[in-house]
Order: sequence, then structure tokens, then C-alpha cells
Amino acid sequence: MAGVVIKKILTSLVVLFGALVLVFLIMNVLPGDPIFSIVDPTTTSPEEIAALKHELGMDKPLGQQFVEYVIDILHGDFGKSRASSEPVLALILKNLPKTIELTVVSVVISVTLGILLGILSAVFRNRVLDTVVRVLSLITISMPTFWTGVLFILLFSVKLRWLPSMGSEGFRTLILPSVTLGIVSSGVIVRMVRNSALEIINEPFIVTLRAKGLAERTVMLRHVLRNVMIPTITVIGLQVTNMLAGSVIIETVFSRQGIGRIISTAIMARDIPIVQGVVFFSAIICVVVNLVVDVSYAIIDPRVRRA
Amino acid sequence: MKKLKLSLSDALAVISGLFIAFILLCAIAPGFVAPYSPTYMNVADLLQAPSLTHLFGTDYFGRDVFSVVVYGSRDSLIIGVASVLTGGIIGGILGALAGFIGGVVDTIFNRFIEILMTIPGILLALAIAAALRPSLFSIVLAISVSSIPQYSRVMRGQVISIKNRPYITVSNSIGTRGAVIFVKHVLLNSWSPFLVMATLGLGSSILVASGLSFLGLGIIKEIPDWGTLLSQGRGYLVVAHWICTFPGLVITAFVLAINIIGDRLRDVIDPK
Amino acid sequence: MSEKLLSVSGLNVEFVNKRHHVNVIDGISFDISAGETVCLVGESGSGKSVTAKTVMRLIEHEGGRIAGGNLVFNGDDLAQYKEKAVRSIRGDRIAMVFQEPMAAFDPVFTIGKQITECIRRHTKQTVAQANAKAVDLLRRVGISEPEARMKQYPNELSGGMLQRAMIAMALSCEPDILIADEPTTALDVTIQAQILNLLRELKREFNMAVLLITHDLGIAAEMADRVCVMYAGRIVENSATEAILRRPLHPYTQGLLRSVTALNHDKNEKLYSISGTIPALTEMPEGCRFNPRCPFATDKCREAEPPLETRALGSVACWRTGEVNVSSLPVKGVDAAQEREESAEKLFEVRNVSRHYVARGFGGAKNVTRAVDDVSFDIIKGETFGLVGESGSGKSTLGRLLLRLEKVTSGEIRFDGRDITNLKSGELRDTRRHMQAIFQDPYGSMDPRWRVGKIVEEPLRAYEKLENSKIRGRAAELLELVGLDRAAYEKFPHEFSGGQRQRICIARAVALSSKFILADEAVSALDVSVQAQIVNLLRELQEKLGLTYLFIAHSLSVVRHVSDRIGVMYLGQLVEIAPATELFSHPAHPYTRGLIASVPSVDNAFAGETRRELTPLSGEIPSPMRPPSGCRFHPRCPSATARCSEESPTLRQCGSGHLAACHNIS
Amino acid sequence: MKNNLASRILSATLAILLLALTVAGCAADKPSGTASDAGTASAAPEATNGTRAVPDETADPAPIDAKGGNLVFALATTPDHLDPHRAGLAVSTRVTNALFDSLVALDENGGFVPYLAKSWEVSDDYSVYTFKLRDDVKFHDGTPFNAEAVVFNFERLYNPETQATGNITSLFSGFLSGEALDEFTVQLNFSVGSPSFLTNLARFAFVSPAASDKYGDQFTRNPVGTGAFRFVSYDEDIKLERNPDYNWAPEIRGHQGPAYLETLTYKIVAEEATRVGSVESREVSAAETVPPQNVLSLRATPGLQVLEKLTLGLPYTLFYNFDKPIWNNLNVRKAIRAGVDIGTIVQTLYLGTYPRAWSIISPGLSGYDASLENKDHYDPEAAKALLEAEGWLVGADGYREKDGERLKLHYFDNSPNREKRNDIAVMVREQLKEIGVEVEVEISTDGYNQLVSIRGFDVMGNSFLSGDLVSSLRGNFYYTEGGFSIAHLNDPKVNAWIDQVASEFDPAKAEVIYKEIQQYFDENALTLPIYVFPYTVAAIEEVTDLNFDFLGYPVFYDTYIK
Repeated sequence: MAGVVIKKILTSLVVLFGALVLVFLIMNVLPGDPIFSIVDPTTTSPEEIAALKHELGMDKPLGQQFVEYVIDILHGDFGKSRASSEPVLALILKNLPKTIELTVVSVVISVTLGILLGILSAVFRNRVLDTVVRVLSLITISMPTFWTGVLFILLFSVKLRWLPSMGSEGFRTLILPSVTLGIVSSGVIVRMVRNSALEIINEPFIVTLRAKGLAERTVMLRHVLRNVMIPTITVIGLQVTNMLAGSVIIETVFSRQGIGRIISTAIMARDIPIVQGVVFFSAIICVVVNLVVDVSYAIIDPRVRRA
Repeated sequence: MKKLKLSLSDALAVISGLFIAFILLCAIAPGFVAPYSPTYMNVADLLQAPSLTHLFGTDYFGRDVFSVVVYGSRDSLIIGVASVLTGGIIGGILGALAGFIGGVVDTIFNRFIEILMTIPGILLALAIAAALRPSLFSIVLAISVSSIPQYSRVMRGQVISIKNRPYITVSNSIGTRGAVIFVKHVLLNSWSPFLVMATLGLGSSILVASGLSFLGLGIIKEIPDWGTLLSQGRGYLVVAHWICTFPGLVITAFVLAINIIGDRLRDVIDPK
Repeated sequence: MSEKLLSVSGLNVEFVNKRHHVNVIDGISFDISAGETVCLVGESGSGKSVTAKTVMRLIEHEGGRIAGGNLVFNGDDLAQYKEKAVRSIRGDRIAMVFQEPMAAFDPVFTIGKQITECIRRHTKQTVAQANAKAVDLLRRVGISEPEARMKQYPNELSGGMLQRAMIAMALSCEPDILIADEPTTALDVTIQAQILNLLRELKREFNMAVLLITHDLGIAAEMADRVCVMYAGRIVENSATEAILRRPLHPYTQGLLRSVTALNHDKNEKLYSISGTIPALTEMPEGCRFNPRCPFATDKCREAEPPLETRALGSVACWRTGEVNVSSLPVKGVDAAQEREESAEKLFEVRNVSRHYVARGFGGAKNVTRAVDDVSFDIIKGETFGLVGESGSGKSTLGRLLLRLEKVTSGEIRFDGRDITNLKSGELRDTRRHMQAIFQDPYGSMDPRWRVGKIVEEPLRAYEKLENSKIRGRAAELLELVGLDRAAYEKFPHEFSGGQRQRICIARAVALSSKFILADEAVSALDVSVQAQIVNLLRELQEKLGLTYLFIAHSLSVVRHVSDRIGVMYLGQLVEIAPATELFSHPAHPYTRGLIASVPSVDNAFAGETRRELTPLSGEIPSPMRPPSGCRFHPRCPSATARCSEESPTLRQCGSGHLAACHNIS
Repeated sequence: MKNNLASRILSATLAILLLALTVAGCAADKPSGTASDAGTASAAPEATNGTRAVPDETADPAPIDAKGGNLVFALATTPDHLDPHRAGLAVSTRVTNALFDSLVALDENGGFVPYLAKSWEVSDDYSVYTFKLRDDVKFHDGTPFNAEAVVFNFERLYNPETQATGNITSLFSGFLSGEALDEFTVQLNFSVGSPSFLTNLARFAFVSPAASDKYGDQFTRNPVGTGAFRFVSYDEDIKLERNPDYNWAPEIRGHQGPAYLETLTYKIVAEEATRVGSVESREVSAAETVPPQNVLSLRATPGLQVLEKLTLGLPYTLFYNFDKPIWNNLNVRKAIRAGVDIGTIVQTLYLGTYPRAWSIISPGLSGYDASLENKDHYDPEAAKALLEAEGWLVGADGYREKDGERLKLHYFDNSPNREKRNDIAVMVREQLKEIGVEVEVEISTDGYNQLVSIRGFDVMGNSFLSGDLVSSLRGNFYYTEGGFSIAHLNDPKVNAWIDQVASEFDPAKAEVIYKEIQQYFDENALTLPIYVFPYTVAAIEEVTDLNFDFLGYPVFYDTYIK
């Protein structure tokens, strides 16, 4: 087990490095000159631009720039934002917790809703409740997230004045964004749970359990649920990474702090140090989430534990 | 009672099919459906609420929202279909080859996909769309590139599962050539789950496109696609909600219909 | 008869879904008395498992419904019970053991949890008490170190162990009736014998009634007091075991018995087989449900359904009881039965072939699985070479090595005089056209999206550049050759029954007029009556086309019937090779002897004064990752000596064409 | 049975959700609480007597007779810098104006008023300025504001390490040196005299030399000035608090002494709907840049007010690319102008909330030529005739062609529909289609695209906010002598006029030249002025005395919450 984890961590390092290379390439190879994140080409002469590039080391060969960047990272230096001079690391450390907070609460919402509605849907398969749950879950994944968010703001903040529409301080500001983000992925999880629960319910061992005289409730909540968790964990893992992506839009709609918002601004402004830093951290999160998923597998599924 | 419930889900599929067919009609022959020109700006009739003359009301240019939505279906569908085709074909082929060849190729492929997966798709799309000139083409490119990992993963998984079926062993023992096995057995049997995924991808592409539009990477064309329409109309939610509401509903309904049909397709292809 | 513990009468079970409204059990009745073993025998689709699940009222969870009849247990009609009341009976008074032990346990809970869950459901025991009881039970069913097993998960135990644990769980509340639904079908014959013995012992010890569901008449013969033969949702015959074996009354029972017993008799005779297949539930024939397959069917049989009538020795449902007897029927197209010329020409020469799988653990530690280890033998042109052994013995791997579907780790394989061990893919293709294969699962062996015609044509298209029409014609001929209609050409595999599918696979295998066919468990998944049809077809084709077979099967009787020579494998090694008759009459290796003795048999069950006990081999086949030292069989060998654990025996001559690898034979 | 199970599962769901929310709530509340505590403590070390409570945004407004309160102001975009020398965006100035002061202030007519400087003298050639400074001014960190500080600030501006924005450095392009004559007298020397130096000086903020040295390039996140508000923190929101020592407001303000507001918090709410909604829901006290459609409805909403101030400088104008030969043809320019119905565009999109621009400079600046007002050129028939006359004939598909070349304009806009500029493009496209001109619109915010597109554009819109006409005209739009012009308008006449006005120290004479320029542009249809941008703020009605300065920036000094 420990061996497997160590092996995973080692491949994760490869993946992390690969992510760095990829982002570096994307940001530098795509058409467009990153210098324009700093200067306005309409007001700056080519000579000034060239001088600035030299000063910032942006005229060095890409390979050299990359090596220097990696060495800096190994020293804990992620550089400074080209636009605002703010140290990237500080910027990320300030914003990341907000995004993680949002993601965690959204995941809790979506997993709770997803698993329980999914199980209910499977138990009552082809009944009205099932149809309603299935259609609802489809609707949630069919709505553009930002639209849902704006509608929520208008309803819950402007009209009803129940909840704040923006900000990221305090728990109340978390409710609308995390619900918006959460219900989308709960739709995905409901469908996943329902399908795998239906599969599990048809497994022979369910017959054994019933033959032992167990109540249907015990069969569902103890045995089916635990077995359903195995495939569901993968989906949850994927949802966590999806939510990081979702935060790009959600944080803009709800004016929240977070890495989703800074990275979308940074991408548009070609603020490469920020983009690289954020991608590096989100890659770390991905890797950690995958690791957690793998370990959870081992906890829930004894078949994996032994392998 | 039972009969009613069963026909409910069937009815949903039928309604979805009809709706998709209608949208297709809109995309192919918008002039046939739309009562007005989508570019006609009747400045005397600004921000009119929905009525019989303007089914979805009019927008801030005085255009008939219904007509704009009808005409906008074409670009929306083009975005959806083109990015599914591009992403699906590239991702599908990559995944299929990696799965079929296996070994080092597969390992390298897996690492690459893992790396891609650490960068959320929308960020990839954002970076590409922002760096290229915003156009239908760059939006499609951005969405397809960002969707390659998911297609290739599904395809790879499917191919690997097919590769281990007994009939592949039989074909090998017969002496059928590898390329023939790959095309005639493996691909032929892998494409159906892939088709389901592509169908669902059609819906999600349209959603991603609207997200890009929201983030400021929309395209200003003669006739805006739904995503652009929706993200531009959202400023009017309080004053003239219909500008935003109807495109939103149409996107949701269309993606919903696609998802229902996709589910149905899955049931038909893979009855469990 | 003593008092009836369970009395099933007029039981009707139907399944209702979107399209169909299907009656799967149609008015069956039978009784079980305390301490009695009743066997429900029938082919797949006969409704025997549904009956078992209906008695437990489990069928309602699978979409079924009791449409009529009574299930009187201890004086109460279970059919009228509410779900909650049934639940207190289930697992307590009536317990059940299932077919696939691996699938019948929840994979994510320990064995101990799953057993105590049952105990604590029905009794007011503390966790500690329940644990203690579970440990006792596990020990009782012959599981060593029960405390340790309690903490293990299903995937950590072997199939045999799990089935023992399943039995322990079923016994945990000392039920009145134990229902065992094909409890040994998924197990090897040696383990099967162990489990059957265990069931017998426990039945006596707990004074239970046992309702045993099986497709194997041999098991019924060995185990049952009464046998109910089911066909298409009805009971066609219900008698005391000995009576049914000695004087079967229903043509179906007669047919089944004849096809089973024939296996053990004249090798050169074609097998008797019941024509056709069991009807689908949705397409039940009018009248007697067996009439389309019955050689004696009259108009009356086609019009009216015969009732189950009590006769002197039991009950039977046939309009022509007493008038007919299958054993008098000639077998159509009796085998040419000419003695094949003893040719010495070798098709395959296998020398010291090994196949090792290396799995690298963390830190580069190697785990070597010796699937095939130093095997040498020849296959002579025109013969059928049988290969038997428990699962895990390496027989399938050996087959795949011969076809070069896998590469050998060491050793040499010559095919038709040519060394094919290291052929490159181009040369390999030339060789491959002369060797084809048929596998266990005919459906899985065919691309479900291809039409049957295309499937049969695949080898033709792979090698021969022929015009489409010619290939088409050839495919149609092949379909006829294997006894299918030309119309099959346009159909898809899923439109055929298991037997027909295997015919298609055979047609494909003979399409290129190859010299050699590997038949890897080719008939194992088929029902008895269909099995006979396929065996006949294979033999017929061998005669016509001069084929050589390598016939791999775990069923000893089938191998015995079809093979000229048989090799016995144990843990990757050949332990005995002998002509078929010789092997069964004079088995030299203790393992071979153990295997033969484990087979439940219709013939032997009532051979003596009292019913015989099966004398199975003890223990289970070890992992090929850690084979025992010396003779690999020594830990299970009744006559092992010190030498056996130290020195590995080699194959030695011990009769004409009879080789065995054992230190204890001279 | 199943219903029972259903209700159990449902109640379990609710229970788990509640639990999860509670746990998450505890976890989520904690760090933000500590963060703001820490921020307050470090920014206000003197506030250790414990009497000052942490400001609570939702607290009731101050007692009725005491003016005070806490203002939360929603900004539409993120300020790029809080270092006033680096800040290039108008939105940054809306924050820095509260933190920093200037030497002089502009009154509502653009006249000069003492601020940090008590008085000043200008040399005859306008190249030497001597300022007498107030002696009672201190930066927030206690550093005294004196002549050294002034010199330091100018030197800092031109130190490359400061990375000052070109917008500010260009204001004082002739700067030579600064000298501290005595502690509170400073002299600034310029190579060339400029009539607009004082105007520009009113935009120049002074930073604490000590803090600047201390923080280096991180000063932008730790701004220290002399303003009425001092910096507290910038995490999610920019938080400022009242500077209790403040006593140097210019006379034009409504009062003296410290500001009324106890705290001033800027929130960045980019999403329009959220920003407007947040005022309606009273989550914020005020929000800037209210879209026209909402202005109308907010005006009608009880409890809310909409404040407006027209901005100064160059109004939003469509420029042509004079590098392309076609634009050197007067008739084509006139035809395009006659084909665009600016009146309808402005009325349709801004619903009467934005005034139409008639001239290349905005009303309110001295020199504005009001005679151009209401001179509408829209006349599609005339446009068609002009194009016909130039040989552009309608082709098969309704678009005009000449020598096989289609009349197709590449319309570039670099705003993400700010102030509905994309929508203008859409309307222009539709209107020009009527006269047979095809317009291809490209919207991009990417710098690279801007550059590339500028090379190839036909029509491009832009505006420029400034109180100083000289720098506006000299900027990047019209003046091409040795500079850079978006329009590539190489018109010697215009260049000469601009040169002339740049050294004209007599306002009356300058005005004449300005009017000449405006008339010239109009006659020659050199540009298409579209609208003048009014800076709008929606506020809850309790917000009192939220004023705007001459340039249209909000002034929070007199503001209080009723």
C-alpha cells in the first residue's frame, strides 16, 4: 500500500512537471506576445517594448526561460505578476483557500444530494420519483452555469434579499455560489449513482443478503451504498477538478476571490507568471485529489487494498 | 398508473426528438421559421415584452428575440457539432490507438492525458480562444482541444475492453491482420458508447461556448449564437428579462433534449 | 412418507415487464419432508432457479410475482405472507446457498461480518456471541484458521472456501430447509465432490431438508432422495431417485439420461442427443411443452398439456407414459466407427515448453507465475488429444501456446515438422491458416455487430483473395455443413441459441480446411442435450475433414468420449498421458485417480448396496506462483512419501503409450 | 415500506446537508475573521485602546446628527495599481484619490485651488514653478510632507524601477529637476513651458518617501499617502479608514478636518447584474457604472438615487485608419458619416442616459465648440449618392464594389462591451449595410490582437479621459509629429494647430484654436464622435454628499450616511 502511494507520488511529480511544460508552451507558443500584458501597444513604441522585454528577460530563448523558471520554483519563487508586481505565491495563497472553500462546500452539497437522490432514484426506478429526479438532474447539467448564478442572485439576493450576492467573507457569501456549482455536479453524481446502484442491485450478492432475511433498508443503506461508493469516488474526484474549472465562472458571477477569477483575468492579460503559478497549484490539487481517490478506493474496496 | 409512468419517459424522448428536429429546421431554414429578419432593428419597438407580434419580445436593438434565436441556432449548432467532430475524432483516434497498441505508447498517452487533465478544460479553451482572433473557428478549436482528453479516455477504455473480448482472440488465431482487426472489430464495437458521449458532448460544447462568451470571448457576428445572446442579454434581466430568459431557456431545453436523447441512445445501444 | 415440511402446490410465477407478461413457472407442485433431499433437475431455462427463489419469496425482488398456488411451510402458506413476515423466515427457517460463491458475497464486507449479520438478524446475540458462533460454523464446514478467515474479504478466499463459508452462513440459524441453487457448478470437480460430501454430512447432522437445484443428473443421482425433472417451467417427472434412474418415464428424462450415460460407454458410438433446444419463455409451444423435441409426439401432445399423474414409482406428465422408451431409438447416422489408422506422423511436437508470467512488484521484486512449466508431448495427425485438469492447471495456456497466441518462455513447438516457436508475424500467418480455435463462450467469440455470414467468412477473407460471390457461396456451404440453415447468413449472433452459436464458431474454424483445431472448453457451457449435439458434430467433421483436435475440458466424461489420448495437467505440468480408455480403466497417477473418483455419476451412484460416498481429493490446487517443491501434487497426494516433497518426478512409461509422472509407480 | 424508506433517506439527506453546511460554515468563517482582525491591527497600530470596534458593514448608519457611517462602494473593474504613479486605469484613480492628495485642486470650472500647496509662482516662460507647501501635512505613516517629499515623488516618477505608467509620465514630459528651496518650498524646472502643467499637477499624487523605500515595488499593495483615508487592507475588498489627522482639505470641499465616513470599502463587482443588484439589495451603499437600462429603472426605485457626472476629455469616437487610401477620400468619409445614424444609436442603446457627442472634445472643457451641436449629418440617400459618385456601385449581393473590390470595412473594438461599445459596432454594421457597405466586426481584448488589428483596421473606437485638452489631443489620436497616432492622421494642419495650442498660454487664444480644430474635423468628416460618457453611481438614498471632482472622479471626503 505504502509502496503504491509512493509510486503514485512519483508519477504525480512527472505529471506536475509535464503540466508546467505544457502551460509554458501554451502561453509562449500561441500567437501573441506576452509583453502586451504589461504595455499597451497603442501607447508604447517598439523600442520601449524591446527594452522592457530585455529587462524582464523575455528576450531570452524559451528553453532558458523555462529552466530558470523551474529553478526559481524549486527555490519557492513563483515570480511576480507582470501586471501588478504582486508575488504570485502570495497571490495564490491568498486566493486558493477561497476557491478550496467553495469547492469543498460545493462537493459536500453535490455528493450528499447526488448520492441520496441517486439511491432513491434507483430504489424507485421507473416510478414518478425516479423520472422527476432524472429529469431534474438532467436540467441542472443542461443550464449554463453563469445563467443559473445570475438568476439565483436576482431571486435570492435582489428580490428576496435572503443571501448576499457577492464577496467571499463569511459563510453566507458561500451559499449561493456553492449551491450553483454544487447542483450542477450533483446532477452528474445522481446519474452515476443511479446507474451503478441499479447495477449493484442486480448483483447476485444482493439476493444473498435478502435471503438472509435482511430488511430492504439495510440492504440499500449498508450494502448497496457502500458498493456504489466505489465507482462514485472516481466521479467525485473528477467533479472536484471540474469545480476548479467551474470556479472560473462562478467566482466572476459572484464577485468572489479565488484562483478561478485571477487565472481567467491573467489568461486574457497574458500574465504568464500568474497563469503558470495557478496551473501549477491546480495541478497539485488534481494530483492530491487523485491520490485521495486512490486511497479512498483502498479503504472502501478491499479488492484494491490487496492488489 | 404504471402505463402512464412508462409512457412519461417515452414521451420525454419523443418531445426531445421533436424539439431537436425543430432546432435543426431552424438552423437549416431559419427564414422558414422566423417571422422577422434577425438583423432588422426596429428602434421604435425597443425592449417590448413578449406578445403575439413578438413571441419572445424585442431586444435592446429592437430586434425580434424569437427571430434572432431562430437564426442563432445555426452558429450554435455549428459550434456544437464542429467541436464534437474535431475533438471527438482527434480524441477518439488517439485514445483508440493508445488502447489498441498498448505498451509504451499507451503509457506515454496516459501521462499526456493526465497532464492535460490537470489543466481544467475551460482554462485551456480560454487560453486558446484568447490568443487567437475570436471567431467561430477559434471557439470551435478551443472547445475541441479542451475536450480531447475526455473523448480519448472513453475511447481508450472502450478499446481496451473490446481488445480483451474472446472474438478478438479468435480473429488473432484466425490470422486476421492487426489493422483489419482494429478497424473492423475494435472500432466497429467501440463507436457506440463513443456516439453516446459525442451526443452528450454536443450539449456540453454549447454550454462551454456560452461560458466563453460570458468570460468575454464571444464573437460578434451578424447573428449571434445562443451563448453570445445569453451572455449579452444578462445585463437586461431586471429591465427586460426576456432578452436573456428565452435564449437561456432555449439553450437549456436544447441541451436537455440532447441529454435525454443521449441517454435514450445509451439505453438502446447498451441495454442493461 | 413422513410429514411434509414444505408443500408446493399449483405454483404459478409470472414476470411482467414493458413488453411481456410471461408465465415462467406454470402450476408446479412438489413436497419436501424433513430430512429429505429433493433435487430439481433441468436444463437452463427450465425454471428451477426461479422455483427456488420463489420458495424464498425472493422472486418478487426480481420482477416476478406469484400468480397462484401455495407454499405451505410448517402449516403456513408463505405465498400469503407479507414481506416483513417472510423476512423473519428467510435465513432463519429457510436458508439458501447460491451458485457463484465469489459473486454471492458482498465484496466490501468481511466474511465474518456477513455471517454475523445473518445471526444477529435472527437471534438476540451479542456481537461476541455471534462471532464465536460464526467461528464454530466456519470450523464445522472445514475451513482452517476460522478466526483469521472471519477478518478476510471474499476476494481473499478461493471459490471452494467461499462456498464453504456460504454454507456456514446458511446454517447459522440452523434452518429447517437448505436450498442449494447449483452450489457446485462454478467449482472444480474435486472441490465439487468435497462440497457435496459436506452437504450430505451437514444434512444428517442438522437434520435438515435440502432442496438441491442442479443441471447435473450425476449430482442428483449421488445426492437426492427424490428427483423432480423440470422442463420449460413445469415438472415433467417426480420420482424417487433410484426409480427415476432405473426406469425413467418421461421421454425428456429418458433422453437426458441416455445422453449422459452414453458418454461413459462405447466411445465409437455417436451420442444420443435430444434435438432442438429448450423453448424461450415467450414462445412456449402449444400442448406438451416438450412436444417439438419429442421423438414420440402425437397430435394429442401438440394440442393438450399433459397433467402430472402419479404412477407406481412416481409422477410423470406425459400422454404416452409406458408406451415409449427413448433407449430403443437408434442414434441417427451412427458413427462410421472405422478404426482410424494408427499413423505415427506427428502434427505437433511440444518439447520442454514453459510459459512464465512475470509481475514486477514495488522495488523490482519479481513474482513468477509458472502457468506452464516444462511440458513435452506430441499430437498425432488425425487424433483427438484431450487435456484435463482443474482450473489453474495451465491447460488453456498450453492451448494458446500451441496456437502461438502467446509466446513461450522457453522450449520448442514444432507444427507439421516446422519450428514455430519464434516465427515472425508474416510467417506465423502462413502457419495460422492451418490451425483454428473454438472457445468456451460462443457468443463472446463472435463480434456481436457482424452478421453470421461475415463471421464465417472472416478466415476466408483473411487468406484468400476470392470474389465476393464465391466467398458467400463457401460460407453458406459451411453453415450447412454444421447443420444450420443458409438463412443464418444474414442474421446476427444474438438471434441464435448457445448450441447454434457454437455451430457457427465451428463453421468458422473449419472454413480454411485447417489441419488442427483447438477446442478449448468448447462444450462446457452448453446444456447436456446440446453438448451431445456439438460433440457429435465435432466428431463428424473430424471424420470428413481429417482434422486433428486438441480438446480441452474440465468435464472428464466428455473428454473421455471424444479423445483418443488424454493428457492430465496439474499446476502447469503434464502428470499423465494415456489412451483414453486406458486412462480411465487404469489411472496411474494419484491425481488422475482422484479426479476420476470425484466425478458424480449416474452409473455409479446406485452400483453398490448403499450409495457410495464420493472420495474426493483433499485440499485445493495451490497458486502457480508458489508451487510446492518436488512433486507438485505431493501436499494433496494420499500416497506421498518424503521423496515426493524433494524430487520432481518425470514422465515415465507405465504401459503401452501410457506415461505418468509419479515416483510411486514402477 | 418504500415510502418509509424514502422519507428516511430524505430526512437523512437534509440532516447531512445541514451538518455539512454548519461544519463548512465554522471552517469558513474562522480564517476570514482572523484575517480581517490581523489586517486592522497592523494597519492601525495606534488603535490599541480597544475602543474602536471593527467596522461592520451592516451596522446601522451613524447617529442622526453626527455625520459618519461606513460606505461600501462597488467598482466595475479591478484597479491595476494602488500606487498612483503606476496606476493606468481610471478605476484605480477612484481609489487612489481617497488615499493621496495633490499640490493643487481643480474647482468645478477647472480653475486652480490650493491643496497641499498654499501658493505657487510660475515663471514667465512657464518653465519654472515654485510652490509654498502646507507645513502641517503628514503621510499616514507619520512621514512629514515637505519639499523633499515633493522632489522625491518627481524623481520616483522617472525612476525606471518605479515602472510608472506612460499616462502619468507623459503629463510632465519636459520635467528637468526638482529642488527643495527650504523645508516647505519647492521648485520644479521644465525644459519647455507648458500651459497645462498645473492641470496635470492636479492629477499627480504624492506618496510617502519612507513607505516607497520600504515597500519597493510592493508599494502598490501597501499605499501610503496624505489623503483623507488611509489604507487598511486589500484582500478581496480594498478597505480604507478615515485618517483622523486629516486637516488639509482644499477649500472647495464641503468641510474641513477628517472625513465623515469612518470606513470606505471598495468591492470589485465585475458582473453588471450583480453590481446593480447589490445596490438594490443594499449589500453595498453605492455602485459605479450603472448600465443605461438600469439607470432608468433605478431612478424610479424608491430608496435609491442615481448620481451622474459627465466625464471630460475626448468622447467616444470612431477613428478611421488614414494609412488606408480609401480614408483619404473626403467623399467616402462623408458618405460613411451620412450613413451612420448616430442619434438613433445613442438613443437606442443608452435610452437617453448618455448625451450624444457632437464634437471631438467633450462639453465642459473650455474650448468646446457648442455650435456643432445638433448638426446631424445622417442622410442615407446622400451617402449613397456620394459613394456612387466615387464609383462604388452596388453589386449583386447588395454591397458596393469598385474595380472588383468590395467596400468592406474592418471594424475593431477592444472592449468587452464596455458602455455597449460592441453594440455600437453591431448597429453601425446594420446601418452601413443599408447604404451597401459591408462591415466586419472584430472584438478582442488581447494586446497582440490590438496591435495586429490596428495595423489593419478601418474603423476603431476609443475615448480618452482627461481634463487637459493639450495632452488629450497630443496623446495617441490626432497628433503625428514624432508620436504615435491610432488614426495615422498625418494632417499637417492638425499637427500645426496642436503645436500651436500647446504653447499658447492665453486661454482665450487657445479657445479659438480649439474651435478651429473642431470645425476642421467636422467639415472634413475626419472622425465620428458618438457619445459622451457620464460616470454614473447608483446609491442607496442614505448616501449623502457623494460628489464628483472636475474630471468626474467621485470624492468621498464630504460623504456621509444619513
